[in-house]
Amino acid sequence: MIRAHKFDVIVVGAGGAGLMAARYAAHNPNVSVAVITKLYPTRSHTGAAQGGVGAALGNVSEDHPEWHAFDTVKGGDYLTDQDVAEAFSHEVIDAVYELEHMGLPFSRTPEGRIAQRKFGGHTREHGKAPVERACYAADRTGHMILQTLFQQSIKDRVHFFNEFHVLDIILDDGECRGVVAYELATGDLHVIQAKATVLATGGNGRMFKVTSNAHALTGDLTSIVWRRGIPVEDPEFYQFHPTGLYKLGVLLTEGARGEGGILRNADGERFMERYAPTIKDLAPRDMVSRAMYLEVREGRGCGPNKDYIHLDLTHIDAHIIEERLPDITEFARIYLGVDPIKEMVPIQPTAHYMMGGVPTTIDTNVISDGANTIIPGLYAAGEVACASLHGANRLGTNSLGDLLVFGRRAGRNASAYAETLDSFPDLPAGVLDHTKDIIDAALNGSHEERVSTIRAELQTTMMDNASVFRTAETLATQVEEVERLRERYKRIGVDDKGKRYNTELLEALELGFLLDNAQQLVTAALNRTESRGAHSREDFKERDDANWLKHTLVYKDGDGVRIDYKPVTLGRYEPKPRVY
Amino acid sequence: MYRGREGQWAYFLHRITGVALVLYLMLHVFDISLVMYGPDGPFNAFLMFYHQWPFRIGLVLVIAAVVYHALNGLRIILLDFTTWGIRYQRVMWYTVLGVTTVIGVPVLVKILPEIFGGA
Amino acid sequence: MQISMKIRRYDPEKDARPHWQEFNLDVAPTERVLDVLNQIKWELDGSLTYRRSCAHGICGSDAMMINGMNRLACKILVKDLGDKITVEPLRGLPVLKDLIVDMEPFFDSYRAILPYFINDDPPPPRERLQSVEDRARFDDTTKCILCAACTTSCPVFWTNGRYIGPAAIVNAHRFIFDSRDEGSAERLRVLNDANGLWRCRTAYNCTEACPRGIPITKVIEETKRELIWQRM
Amino acid sequence: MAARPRNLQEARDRSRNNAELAWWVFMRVSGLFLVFLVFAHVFVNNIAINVATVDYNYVATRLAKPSVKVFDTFLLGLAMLHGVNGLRVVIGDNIRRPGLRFWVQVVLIVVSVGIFVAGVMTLWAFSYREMGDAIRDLTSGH
Ligand SMILES: Cc1cc2nc3c(=O)[nH]c(=O)nc-3n(C[C@H](O)[C@H](O)[C@H](O)COP(=O)(O)OP(=O)(O)OC[C@H]3O[C@@H](n4cnc5c(N)ncnc54)[C@H](O)[C@@H]3O)c2cc1C
Ligand code: HEM
Ligand code: SF4
Ligand code: F3S
Ligand code: FES
Repeated sequence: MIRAHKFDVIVVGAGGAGLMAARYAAHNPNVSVAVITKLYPTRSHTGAAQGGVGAALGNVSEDHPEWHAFDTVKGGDYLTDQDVAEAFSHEVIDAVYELEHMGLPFSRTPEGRIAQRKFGGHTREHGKAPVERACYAADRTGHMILQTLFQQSIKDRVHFFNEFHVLDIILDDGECRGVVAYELATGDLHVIQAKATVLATGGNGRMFKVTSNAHALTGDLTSIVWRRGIPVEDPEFYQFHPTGLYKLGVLLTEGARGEGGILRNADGERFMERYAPTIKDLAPRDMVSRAMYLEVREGRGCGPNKDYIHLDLTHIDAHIIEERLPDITEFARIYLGVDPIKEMVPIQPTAHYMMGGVPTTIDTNVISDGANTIIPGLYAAGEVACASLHGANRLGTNSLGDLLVFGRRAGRNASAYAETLDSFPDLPAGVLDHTKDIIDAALNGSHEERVSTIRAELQTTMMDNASVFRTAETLATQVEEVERLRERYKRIGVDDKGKRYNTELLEALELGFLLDNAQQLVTAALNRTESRGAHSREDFKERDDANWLKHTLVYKDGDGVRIDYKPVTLGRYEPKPRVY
Repeated sequence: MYRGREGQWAYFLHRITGVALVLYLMLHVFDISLVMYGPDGPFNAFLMFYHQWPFRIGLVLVIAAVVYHALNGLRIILLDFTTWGIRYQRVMWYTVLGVTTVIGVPVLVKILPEIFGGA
Repeated sequence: MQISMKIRRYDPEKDARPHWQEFNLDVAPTERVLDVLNQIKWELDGSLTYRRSCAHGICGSDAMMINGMNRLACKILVKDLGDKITVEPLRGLPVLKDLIVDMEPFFDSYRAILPYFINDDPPPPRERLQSVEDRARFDDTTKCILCAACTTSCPVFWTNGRYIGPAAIVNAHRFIFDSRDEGSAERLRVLNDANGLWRCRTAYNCTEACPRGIPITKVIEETKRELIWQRM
Repeated sequence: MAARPRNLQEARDRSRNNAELAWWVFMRVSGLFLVFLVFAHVFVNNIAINVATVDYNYVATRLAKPSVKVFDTFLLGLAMLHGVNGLRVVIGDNIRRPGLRFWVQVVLIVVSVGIFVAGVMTLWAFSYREMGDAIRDLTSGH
């Protein structure tokens, strides 16, 4: 069955970015707003974020938005668009206060103000020493943000389409007219027409084997808009978080190091002293992950296979651990049977965050080329978007800030734009064709290949060839591997042919999206012959500002890809070598 | 069956005994009220009927139910009106069972011979 | 390790009524039940249906009854269960397919207690102040992930689906005891309903089921006392 | 399923009175009293004596004492209120069909009132025979 709906503004995704956008759009009483999400809103992965949201409130020690902007630019290895970083570092302060006014239960300082702690790469006076900038609520900051925003959406009576999976976006005349969604409960297709559409669908970490990301984070929209001709920006910059639980990838927040945790190799040595003498264990994630890889590679890994590193919290007061890091303590206890108060926790880098994504302007308008050509009616915010705040490497706590600041902008701008249109433009013919095709291909495919097998091979090979360290050789291998897997994907099928909650069908479609994401990532990574931020080429170890101080734009071109570039917006911070 | 723990069983038992007690109470008041027909009314006939041993065993169960229900009722009151009750709810339930037995045994010792020895 | 997993299956498109299906598999003892379900879905029977997302106990998707108790499939390991595992959908909510239940009644109760911050005074330019102690007062109840394990473990809820349920009370407590919030009178009024707070019979299953370790029964009792003091 | 309130106004309209709260408190207070009343009653009538010896005379003699009258009236009243309210809740929990639930509760209340009245009459030495006579007198017009 096919059903149609009309809303002035629709928001795809109900994580932090989506809920914030919906809230701001709904502030305008003249527009109708709906949120479409493939998970119940409170299941979104924003709820997994632990450490905090970075804002220069200065509650614990002196701090300024300018310092924050500098740290963001430097952390992003100067690929960050500096206008974005400056606007962000000022606006995020207000956004954090706004959350508090919505009732978010931040932890408190003895004076009753929002508590703040240290986090990787956040410093005072342009790199002198770590500064307490991460506003936190125990180690559940993301959970609190998600809950608080969901609570507000109940108060605002936002209309939700829960467990609706967006499978296509409707573009006509270079403008966005809405989306096509599949209703899990019934198998019905819905054409949801909108004057303005906000994308806020989060990341794509599930293309890697060891990841902190949820099963649902399959990069659906970075693939869907790409299939419709919109490029993806900087996909080669993918962040590996240093402290994932060994083998599982479940994240232990950087806050653990912010509270004094130390990384140790098999010899018990605090090896980060060698790699980042000033801020040691609190260096940015890309550097720490690389350092850990090198330690393992040089035979100083822990355990029987010498393949992991230890996170040492044992010297910290037990009640500080229980009070400020209760959740991660529990993760270690449950999943590894290790008690962080008494023992060191086995960890390894885990695939964590996509710096790139759907390219947008500073005002969250999605753009279709390097000349910043806006696609009217289409906005993006959160992890799926790339306004290039994070550049080549995101600083911890900047993503939650990103959701708030750009979620607000997206909601506000989308509703303002929707208000300017008097009526809903007509839909183009055949809006459902692509969706029906991909569903049909999965349902009635030859079933010679299993979705799970292809996915597992993708995840393993991506981990081996395109993770923390890369070379032309591994990347070329992986380009071919992804090519092969895409071929095999054409012969998949599913057991479940039913209409009700056919999660097998959707997993199959998600794998299709994931394969697109992998293709974007590996081709862009092979193309970029330098090392910058999270993109670390062993055959091109140096940053090359002369040739590569520019954003990658990856377009779909038939079955292959086409690469183009976009300049980086520079500002008051001159690119400098990045030492900590 | 849901694998609940002490609290669940305490609740089930409290409810079952409670219901059993009201039903018994109603029956009891009804048959006592038959005294209003006077000495040669139906009262004695009813009583003789109830003096058969299965009913008397039943009566013993009713007494047990009263004791359990009363003691567990006190446990519930402690949970509800003290701040520490919650911490000891399990211990208190075992105490309730224990005291019910402690009261029950002498009662049985007294009553059982009456049932099977006497009438 | 060799295990047998018995799953209660139901697909209303095909089955007249629910039935049990048994799978024998080889798994590592440190695997999560969710991993085992995934293994079945991915390798043996793609039509097995359940919700999941985060896989580490923070999103609340995969609460289900495992070996007779409500838990998150991603937060319980095979080695803690033994080699015989039974998996059923949550009780007291309509089953839509296999392990998926209709969560709407649950969220209705949640919405009923006005689960959002209420304070109509204009906010200060910076944060509202709150002491560390005042913040600690409701810390427990901020942890809820709305997984429904508690409500569907409550024997009162099984028989009386109108009971508002422990999860809603937990979330009411979250605001009632927040020193900054001013909506508690309204919330207590909702809880004072015939199917509200007073239906709780301190059965304790909720506390034992909560994957976030929230001392739910304690929280409910605190709320009862608060309601009595406010009303009398 | 009874609709739950979904917004402030609906919530305000709900639970206008404290009936449920009052019953809840009553259950606990009456429970406390009942502990003494019931235990004493059970001890005196079931444990201290052999139940098999109970007959019309035993009951009639006992009920003739004013102290027993007062004591048992309290016991009867509290136990009935406590028990019947308990049963009302149990019915509310276990009968799902609203119509049926309502009628079962009505029957419960009618029956309990009847039994309570019968109990009070017994305690305060009414006699069915005398009552019958009185009614006959009335209808025959003296
Ligand atoms: C374990 C972990 C810890 C983290 N800790 C921190 C931290 O301490 N500080 C920090 O700043 N950042 C942190 N991050 C990063 C940050 O949490 C995420 O980047 C951010 O939450 C992403 O939010 P989002 O709103 O963009 O998307 P998400 O919260 O991931 O939400 C995505 C939404 O999109 C919906 N969706 C997806 N695809 C579709 C589709 N096809 N159709 C319909 N709906 C769809 C989903 O249902 C969901 O509602 C952490 C990340 C992880 C994984
Ligand atoms: C002897 C002392 C008694 C005490 C201390 C006591 C205490 C209690 C308490 C506290 C409750 C409320 C339970 C709850 O809300 O969880 C209760 C319920 C109940 N009681 Fe009693 N009670 C006693 C005697 C009786 C008697 C004599 C009867 C029978 C007439 C009775 C019948 C019931 C019933 C039917 C319930 C409802 C059970 C439920 O809702 O689960 N009780 N009692
Ligand atoms: S209180 Fe606990 S069990 Fe209940 S919904 Fe919240 S997290 Fe789940
Ligand atoms: S299980 Fe139910 S009865 Fe109360 S203590 Fe928990 S809500
Ligand atoms: S999958 Fe998120 S709680 Fe289990």
